[in-house]
Amino acid sequence: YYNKLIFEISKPGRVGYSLPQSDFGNYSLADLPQSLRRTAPAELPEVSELDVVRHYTNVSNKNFGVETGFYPLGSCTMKYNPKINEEMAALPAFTSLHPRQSEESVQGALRLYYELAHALAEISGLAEFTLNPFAGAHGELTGLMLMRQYHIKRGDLKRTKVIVPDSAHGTNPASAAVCGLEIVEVPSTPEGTIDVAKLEPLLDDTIAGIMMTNPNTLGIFEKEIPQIAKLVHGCGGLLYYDGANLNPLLGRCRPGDMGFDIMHINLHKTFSTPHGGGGPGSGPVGVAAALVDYLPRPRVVKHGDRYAVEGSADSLGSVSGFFGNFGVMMRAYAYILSLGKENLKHAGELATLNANYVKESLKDCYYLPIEGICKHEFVFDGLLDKSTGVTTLDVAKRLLDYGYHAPTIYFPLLFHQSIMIEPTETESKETLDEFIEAMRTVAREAIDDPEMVKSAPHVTPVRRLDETTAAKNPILRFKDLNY
Amino acid sequence: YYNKLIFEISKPGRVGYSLPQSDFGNYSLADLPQSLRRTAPAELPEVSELDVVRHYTNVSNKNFGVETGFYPLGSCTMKYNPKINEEMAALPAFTSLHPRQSEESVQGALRLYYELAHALAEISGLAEFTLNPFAGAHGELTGLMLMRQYHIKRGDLKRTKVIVPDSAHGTNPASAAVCGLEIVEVPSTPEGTIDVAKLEPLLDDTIAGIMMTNPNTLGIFEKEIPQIAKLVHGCGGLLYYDGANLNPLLGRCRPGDMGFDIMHINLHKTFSTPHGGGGPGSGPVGVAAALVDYLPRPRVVKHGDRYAVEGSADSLGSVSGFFGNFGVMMRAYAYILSLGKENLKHAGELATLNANYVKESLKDCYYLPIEGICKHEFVFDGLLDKSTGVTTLDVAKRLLDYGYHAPTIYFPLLFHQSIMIEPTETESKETLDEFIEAMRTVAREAIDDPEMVKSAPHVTPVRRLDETTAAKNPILRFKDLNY
Amino acid sequence: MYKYFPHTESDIAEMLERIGVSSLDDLYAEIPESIRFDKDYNLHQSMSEDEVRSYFKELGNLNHPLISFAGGGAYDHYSPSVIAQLIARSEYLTAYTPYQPEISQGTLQYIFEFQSMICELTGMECCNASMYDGATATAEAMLMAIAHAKKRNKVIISRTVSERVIAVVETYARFHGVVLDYIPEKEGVTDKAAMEQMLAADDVAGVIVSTPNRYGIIEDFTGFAESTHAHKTLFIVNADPSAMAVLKTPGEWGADIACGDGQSLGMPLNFGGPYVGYLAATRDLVRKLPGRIVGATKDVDGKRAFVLTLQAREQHIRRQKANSNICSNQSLMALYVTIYMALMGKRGLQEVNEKSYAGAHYLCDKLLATGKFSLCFDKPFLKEFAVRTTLNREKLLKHLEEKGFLAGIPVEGTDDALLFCVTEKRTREEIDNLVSLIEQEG
Amino acid sequence: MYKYFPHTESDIAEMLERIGVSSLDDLYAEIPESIRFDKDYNLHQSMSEDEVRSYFKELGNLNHPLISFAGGGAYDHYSPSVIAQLIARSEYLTAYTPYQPEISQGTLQYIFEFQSMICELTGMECCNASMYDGATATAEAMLMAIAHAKKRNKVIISRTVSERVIAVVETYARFHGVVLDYIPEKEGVTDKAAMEQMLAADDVAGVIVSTPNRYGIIEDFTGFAESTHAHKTLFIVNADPSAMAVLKTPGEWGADIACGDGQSLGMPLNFGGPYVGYLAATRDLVRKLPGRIVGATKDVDGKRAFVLTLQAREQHIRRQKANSNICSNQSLMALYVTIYMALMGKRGLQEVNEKSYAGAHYLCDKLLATGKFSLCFDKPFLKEFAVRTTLNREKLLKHLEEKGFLAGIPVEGTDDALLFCVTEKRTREEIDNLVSLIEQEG
Repeated sequence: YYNKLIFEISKPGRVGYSLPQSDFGNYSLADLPQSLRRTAPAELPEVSELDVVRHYTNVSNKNFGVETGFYPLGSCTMKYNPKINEEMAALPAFTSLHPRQSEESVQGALRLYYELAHALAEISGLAEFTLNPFAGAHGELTGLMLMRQYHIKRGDLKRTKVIVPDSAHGTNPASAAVCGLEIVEVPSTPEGTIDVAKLEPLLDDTIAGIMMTNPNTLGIFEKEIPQIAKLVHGCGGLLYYDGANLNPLLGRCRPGDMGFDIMHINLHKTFSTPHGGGGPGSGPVGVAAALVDYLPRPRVVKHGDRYAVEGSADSLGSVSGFFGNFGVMMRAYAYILSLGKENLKHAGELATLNANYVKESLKDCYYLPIEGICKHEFVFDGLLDKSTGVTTLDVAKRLLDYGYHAPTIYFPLLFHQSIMIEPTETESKETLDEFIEAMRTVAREAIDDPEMVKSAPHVTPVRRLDETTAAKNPILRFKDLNY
Repeated sequence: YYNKLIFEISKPGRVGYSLPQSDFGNYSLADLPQSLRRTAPAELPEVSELDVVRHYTNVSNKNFGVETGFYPLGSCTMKYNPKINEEMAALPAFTSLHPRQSEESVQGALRLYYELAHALAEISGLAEFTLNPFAGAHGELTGLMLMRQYHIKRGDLKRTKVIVPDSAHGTNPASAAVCGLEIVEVPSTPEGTIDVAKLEPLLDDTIAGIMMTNPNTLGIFEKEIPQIAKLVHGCGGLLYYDGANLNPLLGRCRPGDMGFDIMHINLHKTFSTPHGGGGPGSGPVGVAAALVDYLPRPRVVKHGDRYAVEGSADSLGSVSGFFGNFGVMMRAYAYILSLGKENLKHAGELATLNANYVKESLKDCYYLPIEGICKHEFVFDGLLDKSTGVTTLDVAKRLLDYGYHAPTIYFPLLFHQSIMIEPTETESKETLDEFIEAMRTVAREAIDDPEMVKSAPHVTPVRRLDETTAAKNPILRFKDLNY
Repeated sequence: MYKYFPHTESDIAEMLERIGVSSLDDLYAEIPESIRFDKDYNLHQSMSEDEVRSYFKELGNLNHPLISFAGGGAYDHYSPSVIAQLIARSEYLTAYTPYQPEISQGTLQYIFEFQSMICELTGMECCNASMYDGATATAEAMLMAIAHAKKRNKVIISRTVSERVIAVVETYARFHGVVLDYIPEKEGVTDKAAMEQMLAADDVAGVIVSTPNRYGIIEDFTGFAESTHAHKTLFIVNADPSAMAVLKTPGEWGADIACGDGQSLGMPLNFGGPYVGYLAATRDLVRKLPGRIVGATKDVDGKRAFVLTLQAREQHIRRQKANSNICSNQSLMALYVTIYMALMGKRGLQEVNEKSYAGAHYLCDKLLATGKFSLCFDKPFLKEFAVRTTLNREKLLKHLEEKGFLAGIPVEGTDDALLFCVTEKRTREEIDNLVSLIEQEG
Repeated sequence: MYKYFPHTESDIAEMLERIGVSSLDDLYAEIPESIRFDKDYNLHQSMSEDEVRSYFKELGNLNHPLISFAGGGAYDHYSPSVIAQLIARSEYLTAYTPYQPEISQGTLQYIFEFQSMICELTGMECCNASMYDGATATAEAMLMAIAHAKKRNKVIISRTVSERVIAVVETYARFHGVVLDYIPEKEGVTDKAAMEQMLAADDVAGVIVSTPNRYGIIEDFTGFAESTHAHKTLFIVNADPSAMAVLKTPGEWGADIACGDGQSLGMPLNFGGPYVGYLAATRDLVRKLPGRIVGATKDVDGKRAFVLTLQAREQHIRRQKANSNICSNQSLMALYVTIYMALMGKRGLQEVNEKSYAGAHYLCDKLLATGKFSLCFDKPFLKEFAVRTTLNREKLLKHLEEKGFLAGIPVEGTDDALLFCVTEKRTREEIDNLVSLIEQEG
């Protein structure tokens, strides 16, 4: 087990780089005033190239990726990240472009941006997209800014509240708060969907809009959505669609058609770009026609057969230094071109098939609080047998021993022992069957040998961590490690 | 531990590819006569793209490469394989070239071939190189063909014997045999070098030449080489240099200057191209001026500033379908350009430094049969303490538990318990110190707990294998596996 | 079936049977008919891999990569070959956020190394796991100041900060209800006296400046920390991390927060992204830092290990009470720059700056020598500098573009100034060619 | 110190001290002065990574990649993106030959899969771990026949085998003392009657033929196995493995040995290499196979595992008594084609051939329709075919090259015949463009 930090293999005098000889004569940094220069050099590592390569190879082996094994992480859509996307994103004809080159010299890049935006618009049933937001949460923030900008530009300044279901992702309320909106929670029915009866009284002229996911975080399709849309629009609010759960609806149902005015899409979920250990993602935001002028700058538009960069006067402003995570867009567009209209639809329905198959295969061991057909994911509320003392955390940790990533746990907050499973469409029946068997084994172990489950994992690179001390006395850099 | 074969995850109907729709009308393979078509389809796997990616990722994790850890494999020069070489070898401007394009359209590729050949000539002190041979052994064969062609073209047809030291690599005698030469072994002195006194009587007009490595497989420089060259040349024979051990001499001593007429180089050793689990390598062969006309076809030559493909009438013929392993040449040339004349020399001397350092640090635990300064490698004859019953095989297997690749064992054949260690120049003192410590630990364990060492390895993906049954009842394909 | 979907027909049939429905359509039965999408998307049909390659090649041919003498937030530094190949390892590339630390030590460890190195470069005491880019990192720094101040909702930012950064900070400020004011510039640098006047009302939560600034000038922040701290105001410095290997760091200037874009640490230009933002602070602000933070700890066997820590700050716990909504960041790009910093190391990053400095000053002198350029400000600079030209700027840029050069970028708000940048990648030959093309002009 | 050498000055000093010498020069003290090299190499000085990139780019710009309608041993088939990325994993790329099976199961397993798939494609019973290329594999097949026959030293080879393969077989034969005779061709295929006459003397160790042959013709080997076996002669078929997904296999034709080049299994053209040879045989010839062979076995815990087996055949054991000197082979390329065969699978490789067949016949008909071409032989073909042209061949090739096409390759020994090849990568548009350029010609 490799457990060194790069600093711990450093030695003065080693180098891992080569730079060209320069021949610019007598110019020297030493001519800069001493008062503007740092006094001591930064203590970066001094290592050879092989040191670096071996280090980050060995460090990588302590990680688990989609290509290592099954990753049934609910609400994260850990589907296969196709290799052709990586190949396309590495093309020098794109990677070498400076973001401030002239429009004339980046027509290919602008066209790609434009075409991807329009493909997303078609898939969503909305009028237009910006691809600038960097991630899902950033898309949410941008989307809420659009919502506010819409009301502000209409002079409708009272609308400072946004309705969020109690089952929402944590980013929803956080994004609303960053955007200066007050959160109003709407409770769920026992079936896990928005309680329309309780929504109605909340709707007045202070409501900027509602943020929803559909299917929601329980994987349940909110079938009252036409009525909700009517009610919210009726009170002058807008509907925001959190696209984190878009995958199962591909080819079946479009947010725009459901009545949503604004949405974001996580390219790193539905459109197969890699999660990269926590980014870079990409969170394009789409809007209905009435909001197009408020989209952030820069905007890529088409005049005849030329592409141009613009920004309307009514734009909400900029949310990114340049065009967003362009490299991620290249991957997502390669994916859309690869699947084409016919396979996009299959992706959605097979993701739904996989989720329901796992759900039905395990509901005799794990407690399924909400019955019925789910979409891309579903939630168990812990083990069916509550007598063992084995928690959802224990189940999750024990699954690591069996070579699986754990499902999402303790979310949504509606249940105490949530286990949220999303298999995605790229997993085979055999993989699901093996996972089902592992889940069943853990359920049996919880009865037969609860202590063993509670002390899991046993065969991972490290075992359970002391998170309390880590938070109490945070050691956040090498310099602060004491031996 | 992942232990499936790709066939075992196959299921009828799955696919892992996409091909374009074709639109050529009614042409159909079914129009071929049935008698020319296979009757049943080949039972290749049917798997999805993710299946394939996950499978070969998991399978890779059962392997150990230079980037996993230290690889002190004697006579194999397992140095770091620089990443820039891989980047250069992947350039589409080269990888997309058909080998039968016109000279005019491949001037860059021909120039690279030509320049690399001439750099190798400069490094070796020889007149010219062919890069066509695919590997070291193939280079040997080509070199011996050159030797024979030389004598044949001079009408000197009696020369059918080649002298090989008893310490030589197995490929030396095997190559000679394939080339139709009879092998005459010359014994080593107790100091491990060629016994010149015993060489002299062997030299007569039936001798085509001698094959040598220098430093030899014990890592010892054959300092009598000027005299040997004089003797062999004196009898009308040629000297062949096996370049497997060239690395330590870089910048210090050139085979051509030592008197060698022919040599091969392993680009996958001295010039840092990856071994790839057993290839592709590349075995360029260089010759002194008198042999240039005998080089194999095709030859790349330069006229003015244009590069052309030729083959002389006296050429020995072809040894390859096209130009050899061109992709490997690209890597080697990137390496030579990167190091430049100044660093090539450092590579050799630091490789020598590393070998001597390990040797001196372990000779109190392992039996060093030949004292003195070695070059890139050296040989122990097992543990110093012979009483434990722990063999060289056991030591090697135990090292695997400590995260090292084993040294080369039971070669050279001069000793019964050979342990041949070649650290290469890309390893740091810290890595060597840790390895030395592990070797010392194993020596202690051999005394304290010999059974544990004899049953090693204990923590590898698999443990010792039943090689006897494998050879007695060979199962060589999936179809023959019985469950 | 398609290559990304492993379902055979018999698989589907068996799975439907277990679910107890008879078709895939049945899985969508609850969707009201009025909102079902029963057409085909108006999109291209499935392209095979080679068709995708051809299409991207066609698009690529519409781009014109140029030899870059432009900076302005995106720098053409040397990218070591090692990095792209290491970050492509699927264990890094295809992993999720390290919420299961037992099988995510790879990600957690490199983030810890990233935090450590960014602290070294910036002279700060703690740092988070990365931000989207330098502009949003600066906006988040502003939000930190607001959250820290509690009762103040004003932040002031120097006009010498890059206009790209200001644009994003403005957006965040407007929607978050932050009053954003501007410290005027004076001879190309922040007007310190004006800043002090603005601080006097004791209502400013934070001051934002940058170095090098939008003109490439290395600003002198002597006394800035004292002035801001005297008014209980946070001092925020947006700093190019590459340049921090040689310039006085935010830490040395007494900053409370440092932020900026890591693109200068060897990342490809990539038409503007993905890059990586960083956000670092003094130790006492650690609980105000947004986003993920990795800390060292031990496992139950006593093995050193790393974990996401201080999560109580984050959106998934605090929801609307979080200081930030950041969730996904630019983790893989943090790995990119971590490997870059490891390779370049203590000496290499200094050398990058030395060579960039020499090249930039060489170009600057040659441009001045043509007689067609004059410095906008006579202030110390590193790799970027602003000059006014007597030539027609737009015509010049277009002409040089046709010759394969990106000859700087127009300085916003002027019609005759250009911001040039020279990194260690630019050779003397390239510079001489550029200058002689300019000499031939008008 | 240089980036590939981790030695600091203090390291070197400490290491020299332990060795007991005082300088690096001392490590070379035993080399006689007369043969020491004390100059600098006449080579370029060290180039930085970016300089290496620039130099390779400069060389690359001197090449002209063409749309390939050429085969002749190197086929422009579709290469799935997955493969290059998987074989770049350093666990595969930087490993040595799997001599330590406990930590080499990765290599050993894929070789086992390679052997299995090649057996499937060729209809043979065993196969080795790979050969250098198709030409040397054929030469080794000849050596196998000689070793097997013991007292015969003649092999006969059909004139319809590719001239590139024959050239290599000739070289090996000459130096190994094998008498190599040629079976004449008749109407583009092997003259069976002539072969039978040559076999009559009972002195032939092996017969070598190929399919598709040098003209792209699918030869009919009905009766060949019976004829050769009647004379205790081995029947050796050089076969394109890609085509074997649809054509009658060496196994079905009754071959004792199959050999050929795996390049057609999706490998990049790469200016001729690295490719990968294969060599497969009937079970009773397994101990005559040269090179490495992997077999299944178990470890001491009973786990299934793989190991190099039958090593008693090999050069490192048998030395001069080995049948072959092969040591390094093309292992990583064997992995390449193994992954290719897994991805394409049972159905995909058939589809490749169906599409290639359709494209080739479409092109052929269009060429014939121009009136400027006629078929050399009216025989069945798959993706390659030879036509005579009334145009000036060399001028035509040059003209089409300028337009970006590699329009086939000249058939050796003719001055008017061209061998065209169409793979599934060629689109109808490309073919139509080629033909219309040809139509405009002379």
